[in-house]
Amino acid sequence: MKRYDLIVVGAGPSGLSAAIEAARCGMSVAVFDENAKPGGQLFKQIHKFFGSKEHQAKIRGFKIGETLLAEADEAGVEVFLNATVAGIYLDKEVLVQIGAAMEHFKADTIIIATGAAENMITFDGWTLPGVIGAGAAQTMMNLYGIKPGQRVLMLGSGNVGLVVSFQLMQAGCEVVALVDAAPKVGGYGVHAAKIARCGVPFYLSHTITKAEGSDCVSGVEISQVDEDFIPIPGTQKHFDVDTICLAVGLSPMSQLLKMAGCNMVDDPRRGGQVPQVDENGETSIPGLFAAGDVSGIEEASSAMIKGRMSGLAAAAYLGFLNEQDKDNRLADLEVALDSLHQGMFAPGSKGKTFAKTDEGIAVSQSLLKKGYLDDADIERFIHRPDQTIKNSGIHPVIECTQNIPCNPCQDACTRGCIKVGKTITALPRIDAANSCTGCGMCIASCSGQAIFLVDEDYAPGYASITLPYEFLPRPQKGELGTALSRSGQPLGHAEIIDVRNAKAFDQTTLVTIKVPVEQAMTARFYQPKTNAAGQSGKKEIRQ
Amino acid sequence: MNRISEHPILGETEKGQLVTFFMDDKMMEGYAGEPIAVALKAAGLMVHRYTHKAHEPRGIFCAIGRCTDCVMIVDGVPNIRTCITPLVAGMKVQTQDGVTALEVNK
Amino acid sequence: MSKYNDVIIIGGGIIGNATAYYLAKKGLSVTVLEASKDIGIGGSSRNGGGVRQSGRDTRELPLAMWGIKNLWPGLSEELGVDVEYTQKGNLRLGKTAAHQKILQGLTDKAVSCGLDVRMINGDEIRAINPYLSDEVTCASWCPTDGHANPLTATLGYYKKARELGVRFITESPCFELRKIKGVIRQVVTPDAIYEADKVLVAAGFDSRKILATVGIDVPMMPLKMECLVTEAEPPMFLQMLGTADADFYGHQSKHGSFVFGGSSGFEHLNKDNGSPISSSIGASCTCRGIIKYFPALADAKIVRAWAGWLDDCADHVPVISPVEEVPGLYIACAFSGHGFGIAPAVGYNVAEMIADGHSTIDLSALRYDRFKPKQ
Amino acid sequence: MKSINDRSQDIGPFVSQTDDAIIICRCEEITKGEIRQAIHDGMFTVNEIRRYLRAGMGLCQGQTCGKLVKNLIARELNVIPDQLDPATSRSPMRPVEMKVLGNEEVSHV
Repeated sequence: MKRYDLIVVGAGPSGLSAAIEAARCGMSVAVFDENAKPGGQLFKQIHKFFGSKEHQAKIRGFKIGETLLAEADEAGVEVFLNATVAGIYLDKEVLVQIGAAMEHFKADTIIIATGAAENMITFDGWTLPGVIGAGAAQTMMNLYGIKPGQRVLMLGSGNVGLVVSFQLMQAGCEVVALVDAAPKVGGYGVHAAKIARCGVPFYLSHTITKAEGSDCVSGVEISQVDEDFIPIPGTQKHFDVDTICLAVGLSPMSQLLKMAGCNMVDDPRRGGQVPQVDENGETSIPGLFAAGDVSGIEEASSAMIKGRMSGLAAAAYLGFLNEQDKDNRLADLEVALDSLHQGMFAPGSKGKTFAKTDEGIAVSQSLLKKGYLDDADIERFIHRPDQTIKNSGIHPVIECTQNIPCNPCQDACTRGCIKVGKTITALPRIDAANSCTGCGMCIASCSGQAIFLVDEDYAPGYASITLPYEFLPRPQKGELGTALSRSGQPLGHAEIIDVRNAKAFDQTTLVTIKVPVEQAMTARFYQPKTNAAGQSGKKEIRQ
Repeated sequence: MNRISEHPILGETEKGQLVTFFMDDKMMEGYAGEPIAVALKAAGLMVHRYTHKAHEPRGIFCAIGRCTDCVMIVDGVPNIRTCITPLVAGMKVQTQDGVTALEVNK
Repeated sequence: MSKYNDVIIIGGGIIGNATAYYLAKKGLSVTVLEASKDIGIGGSSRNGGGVRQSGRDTRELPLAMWGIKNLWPGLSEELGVDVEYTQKGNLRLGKTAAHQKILQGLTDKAVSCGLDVRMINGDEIRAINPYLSDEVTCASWCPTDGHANPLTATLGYYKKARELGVRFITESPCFELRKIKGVIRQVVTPDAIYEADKVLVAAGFDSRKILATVGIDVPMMPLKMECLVTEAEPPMFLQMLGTADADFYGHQSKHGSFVFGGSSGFEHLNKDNGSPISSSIGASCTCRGIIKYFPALADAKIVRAWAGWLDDCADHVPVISPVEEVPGLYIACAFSGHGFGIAPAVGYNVAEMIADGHSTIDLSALRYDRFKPKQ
Repeated sequence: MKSINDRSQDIGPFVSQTDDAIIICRCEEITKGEIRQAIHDGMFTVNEIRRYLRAGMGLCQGQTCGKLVKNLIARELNVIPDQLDPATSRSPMRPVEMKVLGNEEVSHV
């Protein structure tokens, strides 16, 4: 029987990372993935990643996927696609469906990296065509170039719900509302702000009570919920939609581990049924590892590090790596993982409420309730004691108000205007002593699209605002449109005075608008006359 | 109208050859190699099947081959997960009714 | 909460549940102790659902015939749960002269016990089941055989017994049986000691180690068997099927799915990790067996495969017996892979044995002390 | 921690709820009301619910409804969901045609 030193199940971020490390140690490695395309969720993640350089921050998920595939190829990893693992049996035997045959393989070590499956919630009509998982929406738009629908309601304000809402608009769909039963936004505030300024209304403490339609979705009814998440009669609101998108969390897809006989535990903090593992992902069965979401829901950056750790541990298990090298390399990875596991969204912070940031600033309640910062928040975060901000000449304004692990803005500014420091969850700080040249690298490097360049002295009575723009059609210089506030409200006319596309910006267009100077700190988005972001017409109808 | 002609980040989607296939005896077009469900979605078709017990409509739900809601009869074989089954020129796709084909002429 | 009962049953499988139900109907207080977390987790929920008389040993045939006549037809109504009993006959299929010989032997024995079973040829077989391949040349045909749903039958007895006041305690494995003053009295579990005048051991293969605590042995070994089930298919046929070669057995359920068991020839050698895990070869082998007989099922999709342990007796026939040397102790185990079809009859007759001291069907041929070495 | 091992424990009467008609198991079309009734019939585990009602036994093998069923049981029995085991994991992990499953190839070195 064909035997590999390592068989990896799942060619996502974690599985590929594991395979690469193991193969680089000299192991023969096969990766099986049931999908036609490798990369797992990476190829559906078209946003720029958070973290720092070592976590491949500011690089878009699908590009990280391309890099991983190239590295795997170079390291000699055999990746089998359309290869569905039917089961894992005794003696580390793996039965795989490849095309029209079932093939038996053996391995000396196995790493299960099957990822996660979407959770679902039920409501009247949830089985109607048009009710889909957020993952389904991502797959349709980002892998196959098809719109999931024209008018979409998103349920779930975690990072998946927020990111997919933005992606829906990028694909040309209209997002009519973002709904969550929780009383506050679950995901990163910067992700929420990105969609709020496009005009998407947030309905927190609301849930879907009915999907309407006979053969497919034609509308949706939401209701406010009480503290026990029970819908309150009389609070129903109706939206005409053709698609309802559910983003209500993920569960580890751990069935293979269970079948293989690993000790399993039910751990709500890790997302459900997960294997008992040591710090390198080794299960109760020696030589059988679990890496990535399958052993606890996190995000792709952590999954990649955990995959590398399991790959190295598997190499050490079979003597391809000596103990000292293993310890050294694992220690480095642990530091990298630790730096991601800090701040308000760290796995250990689940369920906690933060009143203040690490810097001692009261967090924005508006961001948590409506998805955008209000004027008082801006005052508090911009004019805070630890940063000096100019109000003349071009300078960055950073609207990053939560402690999340991310620091590319610091590296992006060659002038030293932006400081994050060693702890990457610290809020970026502006040092006005150094002069901004307006290069825009900070804007393009900010995965949360939370940096703007403002020049209050652009012209008498007018300010210029440079903002990140990732929609089509890209605005043209000289074009006239509408300036939108952080909540997506029209503020008045805006003229495009500059449009910059550079390779270094990586598909983020830097659009500079001219607005009356009093809007310098309120205008944060641009809406063309013939709208691209899919949100056209809606505001006119709604107001 | 459901196809994204150009995407701000991804540019143009790579597509296979434009082919024809049959959907309940109606001729349709799609790109070879894309999932059957994608070709149907592009044409605006939402209902893939009707359930056995309650005769309720179902369509795409997970789009990754897991939930089995999007199954249809493909070339005579029922319960084919259309979201992960590549489109081939000349394929015969039928709306599933329970575990058999829906009578479309009725 | 009283730990005393008239009867304690060790084992929450279909035998234990059915006996509990019939005892409760007679007004006895009963507690059922189940070792695992789930009711009916052993062979009761892992078998192919056959409700057959044909192919059985003559010692258990009367029980099978009585149950099919008296209990199965009304069981769904009695339990208030659809047990999907379908009495449309059993075909035991053969392809070769050797198969013909095996089938003929079984048929002759059953006929001598008064069962309506006969040999039929290829054309007759395909008149009954047109999906069978031309390779099938002979079969035994018993029109009064059939099949049922082992899951709902097992849980149906549980539900009904529970309604009648039977206590079921899960995660309560029996460590030890204890006699007090010469008679059976106590059942020791990790959490409690239960007391009763009478104890029935119906714990499948585990019965052997439980019985050993009072010095009783039933000569049986665990044997791992594998089954699989397909997606729902349009209705094709209603008979229960088996083969002379034992490549597979099974039926199409009311749901439309096909439930098949099969053998790879390695059952007695299979290893496990403490739970009955499927082997890497079992389901594939069964599929090949099925396709040879039913080419039309080649495209049917398998959605689930599982394995289970048989309590395979030295002579492949169950032990259903009082144990006079340990007064108050009763045994119903070692069903050797064909207990489901006779389970209602076993439950009914064992309940009589326990409550009344005698049963409708003479079970003396199934005694625990029947095993004799070579002379 | 409250035990579910005593199957005679009082879990209160079955009281119908307004959303009992909602489908929980999409494949086998099993409703919330049916599952709740089954719990009151004594089915206290995910495996028992599966076997009694076929919830989670359809084409997708409970991949969508597994967690929903578990939460329903937990709520009805007033225990925390983590206390309940999910259904047993079985091969094959995805539906596979008999002719494919039977077409074994032992890969050679």
